[in-house]
Amino acid sequence: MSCLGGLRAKLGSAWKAGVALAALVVVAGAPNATYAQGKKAELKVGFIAALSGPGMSWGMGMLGGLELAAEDVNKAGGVVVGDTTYTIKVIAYDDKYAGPPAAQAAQRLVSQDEVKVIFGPLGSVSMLAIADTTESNKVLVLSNSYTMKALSKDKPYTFRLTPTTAENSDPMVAFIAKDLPDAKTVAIISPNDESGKEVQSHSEPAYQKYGLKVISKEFYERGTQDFVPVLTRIMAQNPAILDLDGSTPVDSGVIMKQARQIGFKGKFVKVGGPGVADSIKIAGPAAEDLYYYSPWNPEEPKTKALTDRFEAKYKIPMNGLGIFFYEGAHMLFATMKQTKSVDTDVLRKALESQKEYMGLQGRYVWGGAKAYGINHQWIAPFFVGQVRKGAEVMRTKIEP
Amino acid sequence: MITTSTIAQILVNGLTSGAFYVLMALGFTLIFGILRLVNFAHGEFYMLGAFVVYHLTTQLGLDYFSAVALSALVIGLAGMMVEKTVFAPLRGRELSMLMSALGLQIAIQGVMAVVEGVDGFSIPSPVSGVYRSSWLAFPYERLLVVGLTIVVLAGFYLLIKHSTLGKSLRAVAQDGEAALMQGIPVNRVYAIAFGLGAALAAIAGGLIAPIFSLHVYMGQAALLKAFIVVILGGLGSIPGAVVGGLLLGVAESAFATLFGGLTAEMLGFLLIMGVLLWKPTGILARADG
Amino acid sequence: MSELLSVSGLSKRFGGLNAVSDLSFSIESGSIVGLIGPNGAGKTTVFNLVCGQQQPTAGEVRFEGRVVNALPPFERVRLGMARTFQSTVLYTDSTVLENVLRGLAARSGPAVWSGVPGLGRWRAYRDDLHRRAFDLLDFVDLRDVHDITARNLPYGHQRSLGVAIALATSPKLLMLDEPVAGMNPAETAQMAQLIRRINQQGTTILVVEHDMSFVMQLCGHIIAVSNGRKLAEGTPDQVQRDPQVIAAYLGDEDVAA
Amino acid sequence: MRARSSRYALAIVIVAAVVGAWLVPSFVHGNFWLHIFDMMLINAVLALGLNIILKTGQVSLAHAGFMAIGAYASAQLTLKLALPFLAAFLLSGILAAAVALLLGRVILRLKGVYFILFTFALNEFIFLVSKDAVALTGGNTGLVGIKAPTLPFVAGSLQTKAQFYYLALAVFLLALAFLAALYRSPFGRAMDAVRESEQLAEATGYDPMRVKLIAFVIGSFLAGLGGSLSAHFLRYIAPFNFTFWESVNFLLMNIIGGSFSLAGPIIGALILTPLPEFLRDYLLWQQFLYGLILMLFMRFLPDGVTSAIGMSVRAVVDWVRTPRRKGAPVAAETQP
Repeated sequence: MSCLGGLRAKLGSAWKAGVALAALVVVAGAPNATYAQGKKAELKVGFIAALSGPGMSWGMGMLGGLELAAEDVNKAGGVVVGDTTYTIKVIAYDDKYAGPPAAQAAQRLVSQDEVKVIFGPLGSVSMLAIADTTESNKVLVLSNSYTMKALSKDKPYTFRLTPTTAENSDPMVAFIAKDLPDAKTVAIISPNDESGKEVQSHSEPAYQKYGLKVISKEFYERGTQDFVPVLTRIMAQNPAILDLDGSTPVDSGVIMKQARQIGFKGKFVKVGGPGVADSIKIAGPAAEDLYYYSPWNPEEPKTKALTDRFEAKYKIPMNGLGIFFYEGAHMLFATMKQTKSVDTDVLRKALESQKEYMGLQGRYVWGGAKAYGINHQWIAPFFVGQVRKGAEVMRTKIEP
Repeated sequence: MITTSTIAQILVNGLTSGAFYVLMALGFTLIFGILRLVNFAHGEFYMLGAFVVYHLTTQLGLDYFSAVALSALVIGLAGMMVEKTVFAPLRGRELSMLMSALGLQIAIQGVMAVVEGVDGFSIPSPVSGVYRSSWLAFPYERLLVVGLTIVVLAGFYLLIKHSTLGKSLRAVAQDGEAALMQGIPVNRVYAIAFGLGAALAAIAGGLIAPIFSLHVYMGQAALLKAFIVVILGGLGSIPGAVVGGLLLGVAESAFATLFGGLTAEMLGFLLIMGVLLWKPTGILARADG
Repeated sequence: MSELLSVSGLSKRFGGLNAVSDLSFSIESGSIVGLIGPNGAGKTTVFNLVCGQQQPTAGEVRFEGRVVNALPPFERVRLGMARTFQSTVLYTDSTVLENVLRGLAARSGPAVWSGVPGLGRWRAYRDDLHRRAFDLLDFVDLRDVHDITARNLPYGHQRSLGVAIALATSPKLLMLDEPVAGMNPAETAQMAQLIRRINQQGTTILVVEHDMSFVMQLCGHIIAVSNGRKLAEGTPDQVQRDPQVIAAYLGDEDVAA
Repeated sequence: MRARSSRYALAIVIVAAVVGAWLVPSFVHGNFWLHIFDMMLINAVLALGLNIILKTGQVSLAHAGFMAIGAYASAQLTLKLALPFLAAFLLSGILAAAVALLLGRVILRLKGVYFILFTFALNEFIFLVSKDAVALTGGNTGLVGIKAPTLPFVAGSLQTKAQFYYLALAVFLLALAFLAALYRSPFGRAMDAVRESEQLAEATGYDPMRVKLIAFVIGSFLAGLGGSLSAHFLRYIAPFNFTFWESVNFLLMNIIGGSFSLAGPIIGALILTPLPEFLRDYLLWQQFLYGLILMLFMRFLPDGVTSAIGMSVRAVVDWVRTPRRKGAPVAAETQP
């Protein structure tokens, strides 16, 4: 299968940023067949996400994280599992952010490519679409997605690497409530898509818990560009805080700019969804004082090294999902090494009993028993950032 | 909650989005009126126009207004070439032209996603600051859009009503064969009409880019609005596009502010389903519509 | 002879224009009636009102004594009122045979589901349809071009195919809208001959036509209209000598009504 | 008039195709390819549904909307009311047909482009409603845990792809047989007449509105059935499964296959369903290639693959039938 990296090279280096998608395999051109009798073997790892269409930048972030982790491991000679050392081969499929293609891709990975582990998918719709295929074939899934329905007791092989607002909003709102003691009213504006309603259902109770009253909840259709009418409606109740919820970085930037234009004086908060660089670029001064959820501290040396490496290779800025999939991949490979097995039942039990994992960012633990009935939600340290004069300033780090 | 200031704000907001809808619908209805083509790729010319302005201003440092003019010219010429290569051979076969327009839409999006990537960009607005009165806030950049739209409309009106090209456009719109019999180079007029429609969409893209953001998939939503406006106003009717655009702009603004964003989106469809059933040719359409 | 079609007080107003005003006439069963008048006299509007293409603003159209105003065209056809079109309207992409088959099937297949292929019954139905189609093609001598697509037929043949399709609905009244428009003398004579043969089979004919010599030779009864009103009615001789008709044709417009 | 010999040839081809289709699960073992075959059959049912609507000259961009009605109805009837699959399956088709009947009576008066634009708006409207009517459709994340189909005399549910294949094949063959009979019946001739010239059809006794309405209702009924099949096959549906682009896909299957014969939509479904799998390697250019293929087809093969095959088959048949026997008169015309 021609790898996309080669494709990009063929198209010439003068190419614009934002396209590079390299499924770079260190052991380039390794024969597809497993030549596993001896000590050497190849472990095929599946990946599904939106790699074309509007969700592409998130999907590429996830894939980049996974591939960089695979690259690290393969450079170090492979994953030693018992008496076999495996080199990792990533097989990535695009699901166009929709259910049926995701189900089809999962079917191909499971029965054609015979993978035992799948990273992704990105969206909740794809997540729910592949569950039947992966669970019935005991395939380990390490996903993103926002929906509460993703994890449950009857899905033993499904895990989630990215913490959702169910985990993040509470500590984050606690910090903001302390930081803005006189702000008492909040309005939430979110896209009418799978993330929208879910994220709102998490942040609202968090605000109430810390004494902030949610006075308006608004939705907009994906693709909306003129938010002024909806913002006029929100402004009528003049909230102290406007929560941008799960809006994409671009939409968030436009919302902040337009809100300031029609006279919003309060503070902006973005609880859900990483990636604030675009928002600052578009909103400019309007983004001042924006509190936002940041999966990493861009200035922290080890993180900086990773993001630079990502940008060097894929020519696009890295986003938060990349960090979780990089750390998640390393965590999985380490677990394989520790359990001396690639069997998904063994791995599943090992993950569930894993006390903690020390990654680049710090301590990761598995949680979510209360929210989902099963401890398959990875809870990661995260930062509450704030925009000060156009720069990203990390205000605090929140450990799980 | 309904105060005079909210009503004023609703009207002002509606005016801006209305202006944008008019520009989009104008090009679309021109192409339909003359080529009988439902141009599904119209949103992509709007997106291309915005990106050309983006590159001209940020990379080449051109000033905003000449960038918009140049972008309109470039996309207009590209439109003429597209008409000649893709649509001219399919003349008369309405379904084939419609499906080709769909293919063109996907193809342009595909190429741009590869070339530009899928992130959002933005252009510094040529005008900043907001006109604030006690009960109204109206950013100057939006006033600029309304102003430029009026200029474009006036220019377009003069072209259609008083120039020879305008006469031949109107002749072909009424009856291609009759126009041919009178020696009007119909094929060239078709190409010019398509180019003009594309240029109008590019201008809309250029005007809107600094206010909103631009990304490769922005064409889809804009096309949907153009559809709704053109059906409201009547397919192929120029005044219909103007009235329909403003009507939709103000109605959506009112609904969004009073009842929330989702009802505003639903409104567009209910309006056109109503109009299509009550008067299929639209409010102001010509009899032959 | 009984009265097949009667039109009384027929009017049609388009905005300010009175295309047809208070027109009354009747057509005897078995006759060939011509409807003549200068350009813009409202002939085609009368024609469309009678076959249901347009609704009158006033007045009644009766067929075999029954008011048909409210009936849409396809209902009137089922009563036996068939029509041809001024501009040739055919199933251009289908063969001549298929054009005629569709005319036959439309009329003879009352229920939509009749003839869902129960093989035996269906084959009989289909063979009978084909037999009648070929008979009809013989009648208008288009049999030897039966497998040519209508679009490729010469103009004269296209016009007679139009008539054949109307005949396929086995009409009692056949209304012809300028059947010989644009035809050369030979073709006109051939069409006149065809119309006489159709009439001999018992079909009443109503012809709207400009070609005076064609109409005068063919029709037993003439109705002349101008500006939407009836000028004169009678045998070809009577109408030809009627001063109002001459004036209307020779352009002296303001003849006292 | 088809010569007797070529009609036999056609019969043999059809029988061979059906037998071949029946044997697919026995020689295709990989679950992935069975998944593709199942999806082909579901898409074929929907493409056939659209074909009968196209046959009366009405181009609908709302076919995915009717599929959504069928899918959500079937899912909720089995999930909430615990109806057996077969009942829910038929009811979902009937519901979609009822909506078509209600709407059709009104919108089928619209001609050409206005009908297309209305169906475009209708599809978007159904998409918006399926996102917002959370109680009915589960909102954006749709409905999870739809049960696999169960049949009255068959033990257990059709869990595996192979078992489902036979259900999908049976539905497909029934739909195909019904349409084939309908197309050869007088109603088929009525549809062709209305498509080619509504004015002439009406002037010879057809009621165009009634013909178009019946075709629209049947087409939507099949779309509802297809929706139900897809819901119980994927066991999870969400609004994004039924967007405008899905309607375009079914239209494409008819056009690329050739909408003027029943073979067209089937061939279209066989080509388009696996196409994304072959474009996987050209990921970034996949969208561009899709658009380009569509434009090239419209330019060079507007009547679709079957017309091309049809022409070549007819050419072969004519070549075979031309008399090489010395002196034999060319059969003047073949009395059927």
